[in-house]
Amino acid sequence: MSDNGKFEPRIVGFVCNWCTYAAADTAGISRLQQPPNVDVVRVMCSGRVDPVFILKAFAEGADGVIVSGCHPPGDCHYNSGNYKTFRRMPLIERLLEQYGIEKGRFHWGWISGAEAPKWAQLTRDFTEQVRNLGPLNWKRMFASKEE
Amino acid sequence: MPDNGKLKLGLYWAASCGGCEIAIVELREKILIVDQVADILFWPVAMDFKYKDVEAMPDGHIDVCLFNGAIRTSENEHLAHLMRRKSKVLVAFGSCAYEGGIPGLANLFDRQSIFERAYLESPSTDNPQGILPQTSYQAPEGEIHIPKFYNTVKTLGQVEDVDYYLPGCPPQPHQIWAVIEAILSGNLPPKGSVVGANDKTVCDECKHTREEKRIKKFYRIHEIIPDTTQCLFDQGLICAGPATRGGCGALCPQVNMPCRGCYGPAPHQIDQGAALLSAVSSVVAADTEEEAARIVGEIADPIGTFYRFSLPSSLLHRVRLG
Amino acid sequence: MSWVTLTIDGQTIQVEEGKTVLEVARENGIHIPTLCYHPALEPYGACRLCVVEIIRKGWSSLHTACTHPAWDGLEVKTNSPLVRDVRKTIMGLLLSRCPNVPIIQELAAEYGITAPPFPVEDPTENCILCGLCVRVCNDMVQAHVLNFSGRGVKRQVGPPFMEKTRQCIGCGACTSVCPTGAIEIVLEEAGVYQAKPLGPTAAIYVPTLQAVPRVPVIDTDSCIRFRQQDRTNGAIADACGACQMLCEANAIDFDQEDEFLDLDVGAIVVATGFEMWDATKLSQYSYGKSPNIITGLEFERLSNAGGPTGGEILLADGRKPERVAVIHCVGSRDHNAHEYCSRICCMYSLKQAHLVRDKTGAEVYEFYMDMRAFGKGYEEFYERVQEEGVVMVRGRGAEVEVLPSGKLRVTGEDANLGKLVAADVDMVVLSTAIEAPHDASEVASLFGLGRTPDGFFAEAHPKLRPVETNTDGVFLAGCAQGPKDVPDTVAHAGAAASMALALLGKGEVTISPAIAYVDEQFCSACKTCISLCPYTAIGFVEADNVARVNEALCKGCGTCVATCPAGAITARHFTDAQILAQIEGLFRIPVIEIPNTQYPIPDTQLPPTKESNHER
Amino acid sequence: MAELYRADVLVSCLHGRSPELVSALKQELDRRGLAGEVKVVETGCRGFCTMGPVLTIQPNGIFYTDVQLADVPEIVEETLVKGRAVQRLLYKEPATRKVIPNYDAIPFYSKQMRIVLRNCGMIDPQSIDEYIAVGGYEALGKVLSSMTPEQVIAEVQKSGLRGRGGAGFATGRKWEHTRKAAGEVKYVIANGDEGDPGAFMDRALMEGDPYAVLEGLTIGGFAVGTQQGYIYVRDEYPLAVQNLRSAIDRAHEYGLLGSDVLGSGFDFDIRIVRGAGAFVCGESSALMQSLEGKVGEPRAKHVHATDRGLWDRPSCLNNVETWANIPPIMNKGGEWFASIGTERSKGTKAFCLVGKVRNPGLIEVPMGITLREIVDDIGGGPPKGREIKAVQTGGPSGGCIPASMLDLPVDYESLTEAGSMMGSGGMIVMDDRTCMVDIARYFIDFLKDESCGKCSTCREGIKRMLEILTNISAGLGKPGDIEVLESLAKTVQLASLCGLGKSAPNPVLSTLHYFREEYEKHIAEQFCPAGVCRALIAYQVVAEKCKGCGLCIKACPQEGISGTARQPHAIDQVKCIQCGACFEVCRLDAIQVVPRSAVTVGSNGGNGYKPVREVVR
Repeated sequence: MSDNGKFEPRIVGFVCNWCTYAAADTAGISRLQQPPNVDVVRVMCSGRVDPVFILKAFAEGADGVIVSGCHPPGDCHYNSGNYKTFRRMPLIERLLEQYGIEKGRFHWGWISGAEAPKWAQLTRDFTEQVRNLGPLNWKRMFASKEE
Repeated sequence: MPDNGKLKLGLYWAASCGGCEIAIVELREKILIVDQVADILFWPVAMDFKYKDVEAMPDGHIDVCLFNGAIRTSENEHLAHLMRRKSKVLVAFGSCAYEGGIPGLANLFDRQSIFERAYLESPSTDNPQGILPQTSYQAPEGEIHIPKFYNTVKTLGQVEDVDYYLPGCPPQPHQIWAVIEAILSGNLPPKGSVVGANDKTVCDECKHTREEKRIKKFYRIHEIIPDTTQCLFDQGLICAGPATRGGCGALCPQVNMPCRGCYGPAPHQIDQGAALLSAVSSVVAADTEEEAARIVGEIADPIGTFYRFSLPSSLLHRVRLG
Repeated sequence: MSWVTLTIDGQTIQVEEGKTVLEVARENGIHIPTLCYHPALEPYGACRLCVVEIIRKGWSSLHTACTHPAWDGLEVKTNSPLVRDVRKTIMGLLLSRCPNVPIIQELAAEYGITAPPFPVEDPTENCILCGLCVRVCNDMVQAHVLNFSGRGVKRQVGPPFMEKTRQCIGCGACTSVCPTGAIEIVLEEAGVYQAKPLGPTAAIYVPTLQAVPRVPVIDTDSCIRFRQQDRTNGAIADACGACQMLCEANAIDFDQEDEFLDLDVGAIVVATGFEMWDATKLSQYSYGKSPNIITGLEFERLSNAGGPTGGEILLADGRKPERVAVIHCVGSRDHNAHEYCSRICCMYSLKQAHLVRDKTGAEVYEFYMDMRAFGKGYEEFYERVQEEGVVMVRGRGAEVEVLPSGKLRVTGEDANLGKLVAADVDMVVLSTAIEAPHDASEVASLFGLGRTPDGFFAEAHPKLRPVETNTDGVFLAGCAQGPKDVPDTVAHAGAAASMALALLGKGEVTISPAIAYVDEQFCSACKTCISLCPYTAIGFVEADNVARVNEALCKGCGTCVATCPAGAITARHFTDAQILAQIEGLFRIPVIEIPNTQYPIPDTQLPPTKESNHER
Repeated sequence: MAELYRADVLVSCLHGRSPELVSALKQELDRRGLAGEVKVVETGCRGFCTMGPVLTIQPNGIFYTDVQLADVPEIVEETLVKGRAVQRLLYKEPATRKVIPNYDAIPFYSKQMRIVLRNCGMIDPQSIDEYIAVGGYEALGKVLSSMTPEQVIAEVQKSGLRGRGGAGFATGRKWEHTRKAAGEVKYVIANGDEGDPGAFMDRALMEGDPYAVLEGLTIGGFAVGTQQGYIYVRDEYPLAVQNLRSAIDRAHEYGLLGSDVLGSGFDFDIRIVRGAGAFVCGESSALMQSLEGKVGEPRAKHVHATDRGLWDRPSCLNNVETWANIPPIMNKGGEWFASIGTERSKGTKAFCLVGKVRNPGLIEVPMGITLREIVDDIGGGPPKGREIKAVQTGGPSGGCIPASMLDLPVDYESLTEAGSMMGSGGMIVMDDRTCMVDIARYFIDFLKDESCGKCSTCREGIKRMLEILTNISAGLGKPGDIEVLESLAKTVQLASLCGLGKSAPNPVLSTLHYFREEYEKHIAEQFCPAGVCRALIAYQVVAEKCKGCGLCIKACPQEGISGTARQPHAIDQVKCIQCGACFEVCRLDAIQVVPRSAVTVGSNGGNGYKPVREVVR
């Protein structure tokens, strides 16, 4: 929460080294306008993104999570790492929903190394979207709601 | 009680089904050996003890306390603190004390909705005045206090310092005996260890033949009659075995019932449900996003499926409140 | 195969069974005139010109050599007085029908007829109804556009109801087989090379005069056989095939396919180059609306000594141009096309201006935005071209308009003068952009390459590692990485080659330490990981009842790590603990909120906050 | 047949009046309460064309000709009630006016021998029961129950039957080739694409006795070993198509077509394919192309259709008349058939006798009969006062046989030797008022349109021959034309692709052969002796013979004849259009045909006519 009372969401982005991280890097090099709300955790492949990471991020207090890798079918640096991503993510999406975490707080998708503007756009749009959803603050929820 | 050199044993039953108590009886004739080597100072389910008797004991009087059940109410929590104080060794006994267990699935709801369901909505309830439990009540005889019902089920470890964890729903008798033997011999592992279980998962003990996994469709147990020699997971049944600590002897898979995960997370797991979810979804035989979403979309109730015993001890503990 | 013996004009010939008399005669150098015969088509026997006298079992009769099988014991006379007589009458009939067709005139003259012996009805009639076009269209092309209609004297050739049909694929096969030139192809779709001398090439051609090996190739986009296969989804698979039938060396093989060679290599240089941007995408340049609006590359072909005009710069109608405009930055530096500068256009445009001046003396107008003559000697060349009298117009050429006269009007703003200018010219050369090949994304995924927003492949670092990529052992050379002119490309390629050689020269490679390993104490042999590894680097070791990672194969993607339900696999340098710590770190750094910045920064002055999270 | 009748009235002929006649008869019988006793049957053609419609009343065999609607009550009253013949309706011998009450005594029929046309005009063509009642399907039964295919073929060979479509190829041999040809699938095909102008034998057969064709084709299918037959009929014969269709349906119902014919295990079916009526589709290869759904044009036939025909499978194609000959042959044996006719031409042949005879019609005669017998005895000779000049046989591509050769026996070889051909059976009798140049021109004109146009000699050659012939008959002939015509005709004959082209010059060549002087007269003397080519003739009154009766004055459509009663009349050559009306009406032969050049001064002082060349151009 910043001084002016405006809610600033905390977002964790799990991005693959070859596509989305490269895009994020390029976006930075290119000085594309991005909100600072997204903290990037680099993994080698979106297939490395263990559901635990996502849960952990929310548990730690993230208001939103992004998982992004290379475009299937063929963009993946590791041929088919992103296949595992698209097999896991729909299920996690449902799990999170069941946990009461709105769909809008979790984004997964594909951004190739050539799509720096798309990354910048995503961070802007997603931050705005999470901002509109308000704080999640899982830990505080525990503290405040339990006697 | 006289100090006769016997092991002073305490047993307590918090939020649980009582199966853990039965598991102790399941020791059968060995229970006599227990009697020979131990004095049971506190076992409300079997003998008449009052809390004040325990309170009257000096701190650390009890050598070992086997505490089963999750922390559902203020009474549970109170006893957890009490037993900790009076016991040298506090053991979270069984899945509920260890990881929340089946009562932990109540974390899918909150107190309000549980009360409404239990006291108002359930078809067998006749409660025209809509009376819900109160923590205190002014009766003609005086004020009556009943324990507070918490919003969230917790594990024993989440409210008190625990020395050992003995998983299982219920813990297998041979594992209980092994722990008792270890206690008697004084050959105890480092504090905080999981005892009475293996380092490997259920698969290690499972006799079914496993292949590389490529799953086209998930089934629920009533939907197919599985091959009795092949891995149930390979056949599309969601078996928690790969993500569950072994030690039970793979009892359920042996009778073609997929493992339900009662022994809790494997040693290096961070979150049992997430680990199982990741394994299950990764081996879906889908090469397009649409197909993958369709196949995993058929899995009902993800939390209930993947966190059947471990919701309170999971990373997120419970569903979101308010 | 059995053999037959027959006599043709006294010559005893032994041939394989199954040929026609005409084929046998031609193979043996005996001339029999034909009009309706084509070796690639079924004989038809319509023109009757190939009649020969055939004596069989003592009976003599006239037959068409093209249809008559070469049977054993035939005696054939191809030039007997009777045959000549009949042919003379036939030629008389045909000449009276088509008096102005050279081949008919010649053949008639051969038989002593110089003028039509019968009244001529229509001196413009060129069709002798030989049916070659009908057969080629139906049997070979299988387009079934042309056929006969009408009977007897009313017989005519044409599409159904003599109307234009979309079934016509415009292959031109009918024109090419027509012996009398009675069919004319009119191209209706706008195209650049509609008229002579820049006519279309055949579907089989030698790519360039300098091609190595210098053999013809089949353009499968134009080849009737392939086009029909495509058009009908393979239902018509045996259209045409004329080249195969006629090739004496039997060198045509339609079944030849792209071959995939598996090579074990230690390094790969990706030099997939560029494609020319399609100038029709910006309609204001009217590309395609006049044959005299051409791209720079087309100009190169035109001015090539091995090109269609032998290097002469000509307009579509064969005239020399008098005024030529060159428009720079077509598709480059344009928000509606590519935003980047294609880098090569300024210099090739200047060169082309120079060539036009040199070869034709035509006036040249260069519409440019900035003149990027940055290389060694480039500026000097720019000066020279200016001195040659090329008119430089500073300002983007805005529009090319095809005037009713066929002239082209180029308009644009002259930024130096600050007003609109227009030039009516004969030819416009569009200096089109170069762009990444259309299949760059497939190539990128094949080699695990990234791409920069311009679509070209991404180098590992824009300044310090311009030829390496993020994939070890894969290097970039030339325009695959971005627009380059020839010297830059040569330098870049040399660098790529050196990098590749340096890698190979070491004889060994170091692999990334960021790979996975299995903690066998915790592996319970569930085999969940086995099917997931894209490199089959995880194998199951039956003897030890555990999964094990082959470190030489593992690339460290971590898929198995994320999947292992027992948590028994660890990704070195990307362990769960490390990543979780990163996540924790994000949220446990105390945050000082500074006005006007929204970014949390750590404050070491503050004591660490105590978090009450449960940890196992 | 389920019901029995006392008498049958057979209404034959497809005269336009026939349907009305039938309903009038039925009405009248109804009115008289005779409907249950007398049956009215519509039959096929009886062949006696000039006398139609004809009625035959059975069992008496009374034969009425040229029956009018008004005659119906009388016929019913007199013949069917009282049993007497109506004298005025009976046939009278033209020369003697003698009444001949029964049809088999009429010379038109007595000289004939009806094998193929045995049932035409005798039975209801739509009724399979009637066909069976007259012995139909006995042959098929015999074949399927007691003969092998080889025996059938041997029987046909023994009969000496040759193709009735014109070429005269031995039918048995064709069948044998087809049977022996390699291939599982074969076809038998009936050619019903009768295209010769003035010929209607096949039509009469298909309309009048469709079952005979079906039975023959079925036997042929059995013999050559196929299960599929086709009948190719031109669409201009709707009644034939209709009758064949219903016949096929009935045959199916009776188990005479379809699977397991007559319980023999032999499967056979017949499909009707309608042709668009191109003359060239009568040519076998063109017919098969057309059957396949392609443009009907011939192809080179170095490989016979019996090896590679329809859809490149062995195919046995015969004319419908040939097929209809098969059942009698099977019934009575090949030897019986071979006993009819000449050494090399066996059996009978149907002809369409037309032209300048008194009794034109459909006839069937034994092979070897002379032309004279046909023309004089059956045809009743030329009309009064005329002489036979020639007989044209073989349709448009046949040839003309001069009167001097009327004793020629009618068989394949003799006709071919005489420069004509058997063809499918057209026979046109010409008298002295027929110009042979004009006849040649007429047929060539027909062929110009009917040539398929595929091969250059036929298409261009016929066109040029026609040009020359037209010129000659228009008086534009020049010396050398005949030679050009001859050389063209030779080339077309020798070098054309198919039978149509090869025989197309026959009309020219045969007339040139027998009547060359007529051509020469046309060119050299600018005169058409037959008075047909109007551009070359003029009519003149022979003053000595003219009695001034005035008939010609009334007849002249141009009002171009003048004269007073009992004085010789005169023709105004300026008005005369050479229509010949005056010539026809004059009873005194006082009007004669003369060359144009012979008429001299007209009323306007000139020579009375425009120069011929000017008129034509």
